[in-house]
Amino acid sequence: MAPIRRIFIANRGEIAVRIIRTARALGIETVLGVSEADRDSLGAQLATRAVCLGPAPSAQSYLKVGTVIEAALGTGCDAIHPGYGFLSENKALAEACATNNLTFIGPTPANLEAVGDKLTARTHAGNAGVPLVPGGEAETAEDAATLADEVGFPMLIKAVAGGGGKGMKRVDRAEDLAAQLDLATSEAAAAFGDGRVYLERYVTVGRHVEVQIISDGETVIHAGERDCSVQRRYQKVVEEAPAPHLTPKLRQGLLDAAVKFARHIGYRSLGTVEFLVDVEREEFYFLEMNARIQVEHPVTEAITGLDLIALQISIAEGAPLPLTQEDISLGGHAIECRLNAEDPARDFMPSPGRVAQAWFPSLPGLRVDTHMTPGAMIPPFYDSMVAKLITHGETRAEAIERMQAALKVCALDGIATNAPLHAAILSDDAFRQGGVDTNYLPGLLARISE
Amino acid sequence: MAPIRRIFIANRGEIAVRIIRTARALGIETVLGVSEADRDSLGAQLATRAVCLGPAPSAQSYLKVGTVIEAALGTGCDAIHPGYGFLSENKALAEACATNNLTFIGPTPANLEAVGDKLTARTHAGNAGVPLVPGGEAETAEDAATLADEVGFPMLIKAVAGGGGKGMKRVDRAEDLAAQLDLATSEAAAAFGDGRVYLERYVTVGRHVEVQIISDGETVIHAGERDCSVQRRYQKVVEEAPAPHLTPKLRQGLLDAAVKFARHIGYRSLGTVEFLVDVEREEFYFLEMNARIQVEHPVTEAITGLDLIALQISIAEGAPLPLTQEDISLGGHAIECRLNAEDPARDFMPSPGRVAQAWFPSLPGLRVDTHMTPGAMIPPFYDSMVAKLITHGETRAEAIERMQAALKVCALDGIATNAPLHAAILSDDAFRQGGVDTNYLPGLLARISE
Amino acid sequence: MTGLTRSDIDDILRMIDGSDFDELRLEMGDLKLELRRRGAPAPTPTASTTAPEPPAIPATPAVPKPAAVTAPVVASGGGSEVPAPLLGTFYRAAKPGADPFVQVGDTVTEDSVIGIIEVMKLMNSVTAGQAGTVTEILAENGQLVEHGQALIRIEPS
Amino acid sequence: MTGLTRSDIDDILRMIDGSDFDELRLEMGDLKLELRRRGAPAPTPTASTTAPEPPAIPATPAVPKPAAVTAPVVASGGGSEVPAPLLGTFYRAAKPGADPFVQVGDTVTEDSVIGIIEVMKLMNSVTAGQAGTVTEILAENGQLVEHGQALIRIEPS
Repeated sequence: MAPIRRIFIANRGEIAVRIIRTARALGIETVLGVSEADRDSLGAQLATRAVCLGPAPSAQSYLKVGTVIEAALGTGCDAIHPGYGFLSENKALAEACATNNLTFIGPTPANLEAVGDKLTARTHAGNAGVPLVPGGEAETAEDAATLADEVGFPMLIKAVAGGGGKGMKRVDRAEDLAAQLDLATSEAAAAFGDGRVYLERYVTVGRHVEVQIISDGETVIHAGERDCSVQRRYQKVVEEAPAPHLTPKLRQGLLDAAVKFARHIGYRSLGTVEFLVDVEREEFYFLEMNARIQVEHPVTEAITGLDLIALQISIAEGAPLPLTQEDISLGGHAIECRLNAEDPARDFMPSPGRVAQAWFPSLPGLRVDTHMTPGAMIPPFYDSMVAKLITHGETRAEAIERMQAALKVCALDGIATNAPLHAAILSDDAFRQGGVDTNYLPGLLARISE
Repeated sequence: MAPIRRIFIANRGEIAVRIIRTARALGIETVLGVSEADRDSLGAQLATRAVCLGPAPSAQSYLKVGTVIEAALGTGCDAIHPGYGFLSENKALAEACATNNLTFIGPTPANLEAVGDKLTARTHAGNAGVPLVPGGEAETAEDAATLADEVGFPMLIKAVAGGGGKGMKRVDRAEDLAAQLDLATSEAAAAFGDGRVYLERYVTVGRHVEVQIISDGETVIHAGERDCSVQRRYQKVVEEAPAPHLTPKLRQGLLDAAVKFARHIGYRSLGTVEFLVDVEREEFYFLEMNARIQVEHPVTEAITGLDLIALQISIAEGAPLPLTQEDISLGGHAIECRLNAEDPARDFMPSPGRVAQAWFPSLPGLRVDTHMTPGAMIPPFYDSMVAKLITHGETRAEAIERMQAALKVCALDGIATNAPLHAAILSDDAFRQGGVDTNYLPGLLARISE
Repeated sequence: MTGLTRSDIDDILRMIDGSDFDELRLEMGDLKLELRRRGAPAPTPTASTTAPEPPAIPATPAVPKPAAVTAPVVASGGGSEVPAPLLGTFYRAAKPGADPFVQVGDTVTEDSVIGIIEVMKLMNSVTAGQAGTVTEILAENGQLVEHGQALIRIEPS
Repeated sequence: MTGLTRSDIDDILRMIDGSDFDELRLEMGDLKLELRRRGAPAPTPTASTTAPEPPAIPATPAVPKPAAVTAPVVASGGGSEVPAPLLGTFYRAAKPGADPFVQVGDTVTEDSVIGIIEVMKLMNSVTAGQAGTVTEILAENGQLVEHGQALIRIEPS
């Protein structure tokens, strides 16, 4: 494939800015498709050109495959970068790129099919010999009840087409199963246009650990793991790399399983294999694979020194991987805090509005990925994440200390943010000790609110 | 002395913002004294409070000792940080601080006296056994002629009270001496209110290398050297640390001489001893000592990991140095490019005005110190430096590569800047080889303009 | 009058957008500009001097409608602009070689088709939305138009 | 034409943004500019229901004079403000216990001393700069005043 010269970015917010950053470094032009609400966003200012896709609601702009393709073709782009969320794992977009001679900066349509449907992904994982949480599909309440008999409560209902916690329901008792199944089904249908759900055993004490995969379709390597156990309502809040306190055996098991899975499905591009880790039993289970750049990719970049977006572009261009597993060396420890425009004092209500001040000075070991500028408008239509603070240190303690300094020094005023929550997490003993599980943050929030 | 709780910042621009950064990290409040032209500056927005000192011209605002003291007292500050330039080496300010019970974050009045007058500083250097360029004071053309007979041409005329290249004149022939002396005298009088000048042998092939001194008045240590040879009209353009290609003996000689000089005058605070280095002969000469934080301090911070402003504040509080010479370890290489609002295409004419875009994303190893924001106004009254890009790498080559990426990716639009000059320097073979002398940049400019 | 250009107005809009104001009224010679933020209460017609009385002053050509405040392209030199209802390729005629739907000077009604926007082989006809006379064709045939981009200008009848 | 340029409007917006003003109306020859801050009450004061003032051509009570435009604090409730000519400590009287130079209701001439600003033991007297009646004392006795800060308000005679 020819080198990419102009990328259409089918996304918004900080990830659009992140992609522009690497494109500028590579000398590649960018066209950003924006909704009406994002006309004045930083990404629109920084891109070589911005075109308006449609009105503010995503369904009328960011999610319209045909409009995105048309806009990319009409502006002379030769590739589309879908970012994360929106159309990033949409097979129709990847296919439309292929038929329109556009390079899709992501995996193949077949890859997307293999992991987009979570039940299919489970089957692949099973075939690849990767451990799975006991469970399966349930079309009816009867199916679900039968499954529950095999697997036992508590159970977790998940959307087959899902992600981001939407359509996820925990069920503790048999008598709640039917109602929760209905709820999950309709949530899934609303969120993904696909109401299918499946059930898994709910592992009560688990950590969320994921492995960064880089593959050109021939060579599959990993760039270490990330721990994303600090979650609120299935949304990641703090991520870090490497995962603290894993035994070498457990870590190697995770890395090997991820590579094995990616190889099994012939994966090509960046991707992330997510696992639920039962640290006490030294066991882990395949959750899903995300076939895109991940929000938390900067912590991996910090400890590896890689530019993952540059690699993703290079793979899409058809270039063989410029590095082997041996070239990946991990150094130090990195932490990411997602700054959201939401008010912890009001049950994390989103707080869109105009930013008065946005100042993120260069502090030692700090990286900030953001689309915030003084006077920027945070529209109420999209995700509330407005900045990612990433600190890197020689040790985990240093990374934490640097993040605490960043939270003290940086300014994001005019809107409420979850910065106080991050400060509370970073000064909490359990977090500082490292290795908390996914129950940690709800517990901390309960303790704080007491 | 008691801990400082509220600092009055008697400066502007990027250094005001830099001081605020560390003050925020330390939990110290700041009051920024601004001129009318700087009311809306980033520093004014970020400081705990800003007060207007007077009209835009520095002489009516930033340079008024009485007004600064009054403003500091009236806003309840317990200390004054003078930054660099303006009143930073003004003995009257340091003394007025003492009589008004304000902590001057800088050296003692006696220190300022010892180095403020360059002839006095020369005498101290001589007494301390630090090598000097042959030369001396010249009140009349006759004095100068006698001196010239001893020292030989070319000679350099310098202002006794000077700095920043003002009042500096090179004289190549005896017949030009009297006229240049007059010129230098009147320039010095205009710039410093003190027309006294002195003459030195002009060392034609020399490098400008300076040593960072940190002293609590008891313990005097250094934090390595910086090379600032890339100059245009005696103004530093690119700085780096460490200085490339010095023999261990020459480097140690410089470091020892700087510490010896600082000890000799009982220096207390941060300071920088500047030397002219004759690399071929492995010789060096004392130039002067700057008794303040230096513009280029970030390259030293990059390779040492220190926060020099925090140390400066801690010393001013009367705390003993928290580290010894053995605690200072140098790692990697750092380069600083001074981005000026000036137009290289128009003989570096200043280009004040409104900034359309200011975007300095977090790139690996990049630090940016700036007061620029989208929409910021660059007033025509002050220094044209608007941002400092600092890159750090494991090697000098990596630092250069990272700076080249930064120049490609960052955006500072709406005004002309010298960014193209920096790009030219960074890709020039002689600079990349390292160790250029002060003639280098004029030569490069001549080659470019051909 | 030579005063404000369209890009000036764009700039003013952006400025107002970034400020805390809900409303701007500007009269310069024969130009009157009124801006009101969407959702801002309509101004109580109090001040005798500047209250715009639609019946009294029939032709306020340079005054954008409230909706135009958030539209990407606002009126500039008289007349109203017909914005693209969606992003796609704009065609002035039903097929290559055919006569354009409208020409400068044509009279249109609200329902007159003024062009076609193609998105992924789907053809969407665009209507004038108001009656009047076509004074200018702004978008190029066969080129990409953004959502909201001005296609033609109409002098309302 | 002599009206405002775009950058004038830009400057005005910025200025007003940083002020305590909720509303601005400006008339210059054939130019009229009105600004109202978000959330500010609708413009009732000048010509509305209860205003006993003659609703003739507004005598521009709320319009700051050009000089006040560059001052950090501009007129907010009518009258002109006397700005501090320099930063220092403001004193209303010649010495502690003495009568203040001016009180509300006093009539002043251009040269009337209205206070003293002390900078490093140097006393600088401040004059009214215009004739009129003192309507308000704005700066506190013995407190720091910034360069340009409003000291008193005068209703010009």
